[in-house]
Amino acid sequence: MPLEAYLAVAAVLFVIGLTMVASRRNLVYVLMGLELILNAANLNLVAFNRFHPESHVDGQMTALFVIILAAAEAAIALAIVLNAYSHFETIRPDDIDTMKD
Amino acid sequence: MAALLSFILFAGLSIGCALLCLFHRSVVISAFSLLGTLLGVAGLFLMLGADFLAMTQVLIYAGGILVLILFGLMLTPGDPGEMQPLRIFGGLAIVGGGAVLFLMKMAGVAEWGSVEVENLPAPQPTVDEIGLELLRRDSYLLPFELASVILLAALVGAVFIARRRFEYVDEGGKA
Amino acid sequence: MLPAPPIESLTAAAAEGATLGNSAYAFLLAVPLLPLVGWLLQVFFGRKLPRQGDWLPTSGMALSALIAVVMFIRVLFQWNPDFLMSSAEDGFAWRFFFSDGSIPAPIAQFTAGILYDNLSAFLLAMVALVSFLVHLFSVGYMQGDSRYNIFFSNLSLFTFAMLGLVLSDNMVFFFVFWEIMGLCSYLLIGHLAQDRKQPKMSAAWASLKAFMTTRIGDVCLFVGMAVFWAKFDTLSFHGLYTATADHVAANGWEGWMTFGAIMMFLGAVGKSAQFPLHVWLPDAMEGPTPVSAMIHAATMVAAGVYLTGRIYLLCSPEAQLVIACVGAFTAIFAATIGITGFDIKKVLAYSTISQLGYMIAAIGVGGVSAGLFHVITHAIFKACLFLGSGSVIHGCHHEQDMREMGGLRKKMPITYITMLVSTLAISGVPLFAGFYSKDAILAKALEKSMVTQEWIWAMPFYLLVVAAAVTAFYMFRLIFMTFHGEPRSDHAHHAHESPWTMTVPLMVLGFFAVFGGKFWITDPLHAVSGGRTPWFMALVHDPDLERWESSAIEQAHGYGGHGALLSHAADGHGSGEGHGAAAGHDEHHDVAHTAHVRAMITSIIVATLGILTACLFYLFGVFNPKKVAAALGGLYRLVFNKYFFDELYHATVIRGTVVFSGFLSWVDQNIVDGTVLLVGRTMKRLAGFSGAADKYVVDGAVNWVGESTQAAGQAVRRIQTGRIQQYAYFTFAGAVLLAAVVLLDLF
Amino acid sequence: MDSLPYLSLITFLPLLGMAVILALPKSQENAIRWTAALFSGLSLLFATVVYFGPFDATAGVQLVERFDWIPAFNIQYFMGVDGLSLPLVFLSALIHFIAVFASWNIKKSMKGYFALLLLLEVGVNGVFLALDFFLFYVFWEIMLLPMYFLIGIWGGPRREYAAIKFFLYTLAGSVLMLVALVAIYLKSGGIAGEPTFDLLTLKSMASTWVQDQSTFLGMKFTTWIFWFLFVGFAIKIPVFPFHTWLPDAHVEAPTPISVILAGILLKLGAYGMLRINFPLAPDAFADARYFLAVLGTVSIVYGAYVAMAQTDFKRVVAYSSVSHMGYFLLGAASLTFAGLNGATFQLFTHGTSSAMLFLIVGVVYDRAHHRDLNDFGGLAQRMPFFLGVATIGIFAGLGLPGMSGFISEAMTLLGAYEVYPVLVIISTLGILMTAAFLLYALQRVFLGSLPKKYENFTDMDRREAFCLVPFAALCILLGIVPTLVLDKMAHAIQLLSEELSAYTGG
Repeated sequence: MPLEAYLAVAAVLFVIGLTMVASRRNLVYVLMGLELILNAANLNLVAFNRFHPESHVDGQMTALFVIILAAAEAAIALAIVLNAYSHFETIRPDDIDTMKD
Repeated sequence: MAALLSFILFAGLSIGCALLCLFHRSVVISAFSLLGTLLGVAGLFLMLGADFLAMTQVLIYAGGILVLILFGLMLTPGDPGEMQPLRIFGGLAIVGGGAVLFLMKMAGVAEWGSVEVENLPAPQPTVDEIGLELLRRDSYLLPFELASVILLAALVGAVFIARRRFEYVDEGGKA
Repeated sequence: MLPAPPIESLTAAAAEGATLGNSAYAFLLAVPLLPLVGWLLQVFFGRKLPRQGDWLPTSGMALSALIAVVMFIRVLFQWNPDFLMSSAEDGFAWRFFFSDGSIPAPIAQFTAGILYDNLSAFLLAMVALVSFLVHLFSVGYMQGDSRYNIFFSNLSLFTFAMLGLVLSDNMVFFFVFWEIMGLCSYLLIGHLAQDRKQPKMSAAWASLKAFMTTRIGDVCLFVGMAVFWAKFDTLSFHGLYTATADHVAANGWEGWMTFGAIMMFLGAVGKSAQFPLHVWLPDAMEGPTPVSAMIHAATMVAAGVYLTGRIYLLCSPEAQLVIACVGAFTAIFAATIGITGFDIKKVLAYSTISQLGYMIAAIGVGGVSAGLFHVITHAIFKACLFLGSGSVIHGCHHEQDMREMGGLRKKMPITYITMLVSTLAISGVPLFAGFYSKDAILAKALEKSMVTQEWIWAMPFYLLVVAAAVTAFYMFRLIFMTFHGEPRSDHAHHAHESPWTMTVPLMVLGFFAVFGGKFWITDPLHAVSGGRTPWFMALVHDPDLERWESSAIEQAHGYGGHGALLSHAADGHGSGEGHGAAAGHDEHHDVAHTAHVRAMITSIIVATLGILTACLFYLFGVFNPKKVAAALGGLYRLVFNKYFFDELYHATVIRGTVVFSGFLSWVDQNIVDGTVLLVGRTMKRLAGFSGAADKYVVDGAVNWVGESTQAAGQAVRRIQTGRIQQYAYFTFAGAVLLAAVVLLDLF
Repeated sequence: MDSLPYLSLITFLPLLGMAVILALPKSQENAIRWTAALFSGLSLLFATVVYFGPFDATAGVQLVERFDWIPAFNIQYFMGVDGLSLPLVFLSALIHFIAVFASWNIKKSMKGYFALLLLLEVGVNGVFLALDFFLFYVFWEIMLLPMYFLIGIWGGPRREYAAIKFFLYTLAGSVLMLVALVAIYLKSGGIAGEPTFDLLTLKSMASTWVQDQSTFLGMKFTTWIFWFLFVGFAIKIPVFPFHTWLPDAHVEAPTPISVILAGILLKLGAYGMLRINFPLAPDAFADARYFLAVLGTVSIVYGAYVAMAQTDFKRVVAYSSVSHMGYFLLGAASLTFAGLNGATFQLFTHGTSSAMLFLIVGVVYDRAHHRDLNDFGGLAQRMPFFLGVATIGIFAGLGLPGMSGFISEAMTLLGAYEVYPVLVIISTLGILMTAAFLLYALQRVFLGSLPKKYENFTDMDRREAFCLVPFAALCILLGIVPTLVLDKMAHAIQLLSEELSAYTGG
């Protein structure tokens, strides 16, 4: 399979993820969308790594760190979601618009 | 042929599950279809010779993050009218349109299918190398350590934020 | 009118000296155009004019008929069997589809023009004259109709179409006029269905039936056209004749030509109500009585015969056999139905079908001129019979059942005499009009069977002979039941003779029924045939197909004209054309003579037989018709119910269509759309989009339309919504923009 | 510029009209109506001027307006007209103009309605005139949205269902077209160095990329784009089995929208095939020809039979559209000069005749407020003038000789017979059935005895007559002088048929 095939899959995942972040009205979905975006990025990293043997495992290392950070992010973000729910009594991002004006 | 088939399988699994996740009304099913996506990506990692990463993906994402998300779901209320297909279609159109616009030029200059992964030298197991790299001083040692600090901080922070929640509830109850 | 480059030269014999000059085209064009103008005026201004404008189309028609008759007389005095005028040949042709002839596609070369030869000259005059009479008659008959002006406009359009059809030199225009005629026939039959006071639903069904049945034939005609078009790239009659001649000379008759010719013939089958598409004509009597009867007895149905005559040159022997058999079968088939009918108009309608079968069969066996001859004589005596029946119905206070009549002889003497004369004519009694034409047809059929020596070719002759006997029988049955015996009802008791407006036309027509035939065969000038052949048959003579095969080489070089192809005359005039042909001609002539004598004798015998039988049954009461009918049992019921054809068609074609369309509709709803809905439902379940989505979209749209009117000023402020998801979009947009700027040198 | 930018005027004058309407206050109902009439009328005026004036039938693409729009992607604003598009542009302008008058009695938020109507005209005219694929696509999408709202807001009781169905179907078509668009764009980059959307350039490149034997998942490049484009356009035509959105959309749409939908929107798919689908993938087209002809035949016969079984007058007419558009596919697939001309002319004639039929249904519906054929009868007694016009409409619809429908159907079938005799013979069943169900409908509506509840019906008023008469006149005029349209198309079609025939030899 050519490199572009993987990149295309990654691009599609990215688009779906970003759409999910932007248009689902539940903060948990926003989180899941973020995970999708990160996965898309990881896929790119690994794919480029594979097609450039001179880079050894640099791409994979980066992807590894991304996974680690994603784990941390997920933990914190879920805590924030729970907190936001208790504060606003909703998890619709639309309704949480205290940043307005 | 086997490569093509397995690629179609994994890519289809990840994209299909992602779409299901995007469109499904039920949060739980969305979360589980996210699992499908993650597994599909893990499969793609395998095809790209990143065996260690594939395992990490399965363990951390599927085993850890997904469970976290499920806990999050359990602790938040359901929201039946939340799903709005046209809003999603609109979002897809905007994001996809932007991406296509951008990729069009990029793809125009790319040389399609010039190198096939099957023609590259066969991949070696990467566990050893990754392990060595992580512990080499002039390489990834520092980031590795920093990551562990971040994980710790995240753990503490998460507990802290989640703990404060109960206090808030009390205050909110009064207000 | 755009000038066309001359199409390939027609035969010299036809072109030289045998025309009336180019000015004739203007007159010829005027013949159909006058009714058209009448129609237009009637459509747009009819209601506002005094007398609802009936005088407009009628006077236009008078002028048109006058021109047509004068032209016919001029043609007559040319005395040229090869007379032919083709406007395309003389440089007047209408590039119908594309005015740019430089496009190298056959359809771009298509031109439409006028074809005027002996055949069309004669038919043009006849149609124009009959149509004029119909117009005139309608002025009186339709008085007081709620849609008087519309009736006249329909009538004019019909006439225009029929006249245009006769003058067309190509299949496309022929077809166009053919179909317009179908439309007018539809409108005329259904005229009473649109009555403003008492709409008659049966007329609506009859008109629908007529239109659909003839349209089946029309569609076949179109396919036939397409068959020849696909091979020859031309649709003008002459182009087709030439191409067919060349093709036959080179390759002989081929299967597709038979197929095409039969398909074209099916058009005639529909229009001339031949078996198996005959079912519409009896029902068409739902139209306003005498008018629609005359159109459907004299003019429109003749178009089918005309078509068969025109395409005769394209017919392979197999196709001719089909034509002959269909015609002959129809003749006997419809005649038998006539035996059992009781409705006087229905009996006449079946008689019309039967007589049309004669004409078609005549053309099938090669007797084009005999068939057309029968068209005229039939038009005369059938018109007389229809008007007579109208008079009877009028006299009997709209009673149409013959069982309720009887004994009208003394109460309606004029009607009786004229109808009797016409009946004698239709039965083929010597010296009456029908005898000559029927005799000519039988002779031709017998001659064909003698020449070919094949049993199958003998069938048409025998069928026609039997049909002649049956015709004589049922026509006299009609006369005896109506006029003889004792009155069988109050209506018949109080019957009275009709007013002079109805009896005068009867007398005129009756006169022609006696002497008309004689007139058509007399050859006052002995100019054409040396007195041996009736002048009509000499002028409108039979084309000879066999010569195409026998003199193939000549065909390939230079033949092409209608006239040349037609130039075989029964008296042996064309014998200079080649040795083989000359020898064949003498022999042929002997056969023709023998056949003629035998056919005449046979015809007289069967006519007498038929009349005698009718006398035995209905005049002297030797046999009781009811007992005979009872004895025949099932057979009688079969015939009485018109062989159950209406029921058969209803059960198969109509029912089948309805069921099939219902089935397809079900498939459409449940399978085709069902699949789509299944996909949709899956998506719906997947995405859960329900009424809420619709509401969001629709209401959102309303809001959007409303808001967008005042949106501009607020746009900037709106960006700052505080909604993080919108911020996500902005971020993404910014990223795309940035990437575009940096990577692509967009700005 | 030595002459007026006719094409931009035709396309964007309605947009200007839309702006004016939006600026008008809601209460000025008459002003809104007349503004819509004025601007669509101006568009029609310019279309007429172009039709009879500067257009030269023997020249190719002309009245070109061309400048860079988005240079980075080599996207141009490229408008031009040739024999293929000219009659359709005229038809589009005419139908929209008439539709404004047919919409005169719209009450529900009429400002939005007329604005959307004019926006729709922008999209439709633009699609016909655009010669840049990207521009084409943009106009194509512009057209979808107003249509969706016009059905979804101003439609009948099940409007949401119909609108969503319409939207999803056409969206699917658009997505397929988009994929093909991108693929072609990229492919052209591989040939010319810089990728392009210019349809004329792409057309000339077609001969290069048909040489490309490389396959993707077992099919050649041209085969892929052919089928993607074909399905995209076939949904719009609509061809069996993609037709099921049509009856629902028609039944629910208000009369003027049905008129536009049947009169011109269905032609977009057909036009797209002739302009983009076939020329850009000529070899795949040559391979698929027989299949297309079969699809056309199935559409003809199937549409006619299904129409026969309907009892809703509008559904009958809607399915007759499916049947009539089948002729286009059959004629186009035959690739003969007569067949192609007939097919293209069929677009025009069906535009006029179906528009008429829908207006007729509308006139009946406005009075009776239902469309159940079995519940009518005897209207002839109250509406004689309407009966006359309806008779013309119905006979035009069934292709009576002397009317334009006959010319196109006859040419299509004559042309197709040379190539596919059996299919033509089968499709004549469709002719018969069309006559049957249209006349049967006529009979059920107009003839027979008049029910009590319809006694107060009035004949057509002036406005309705004004909507119907132009179409009736066109039907008859073009039946007698078809050269008025055929001459304009002849050279473009000749060129097209030569280009396409080059690939059918093997």
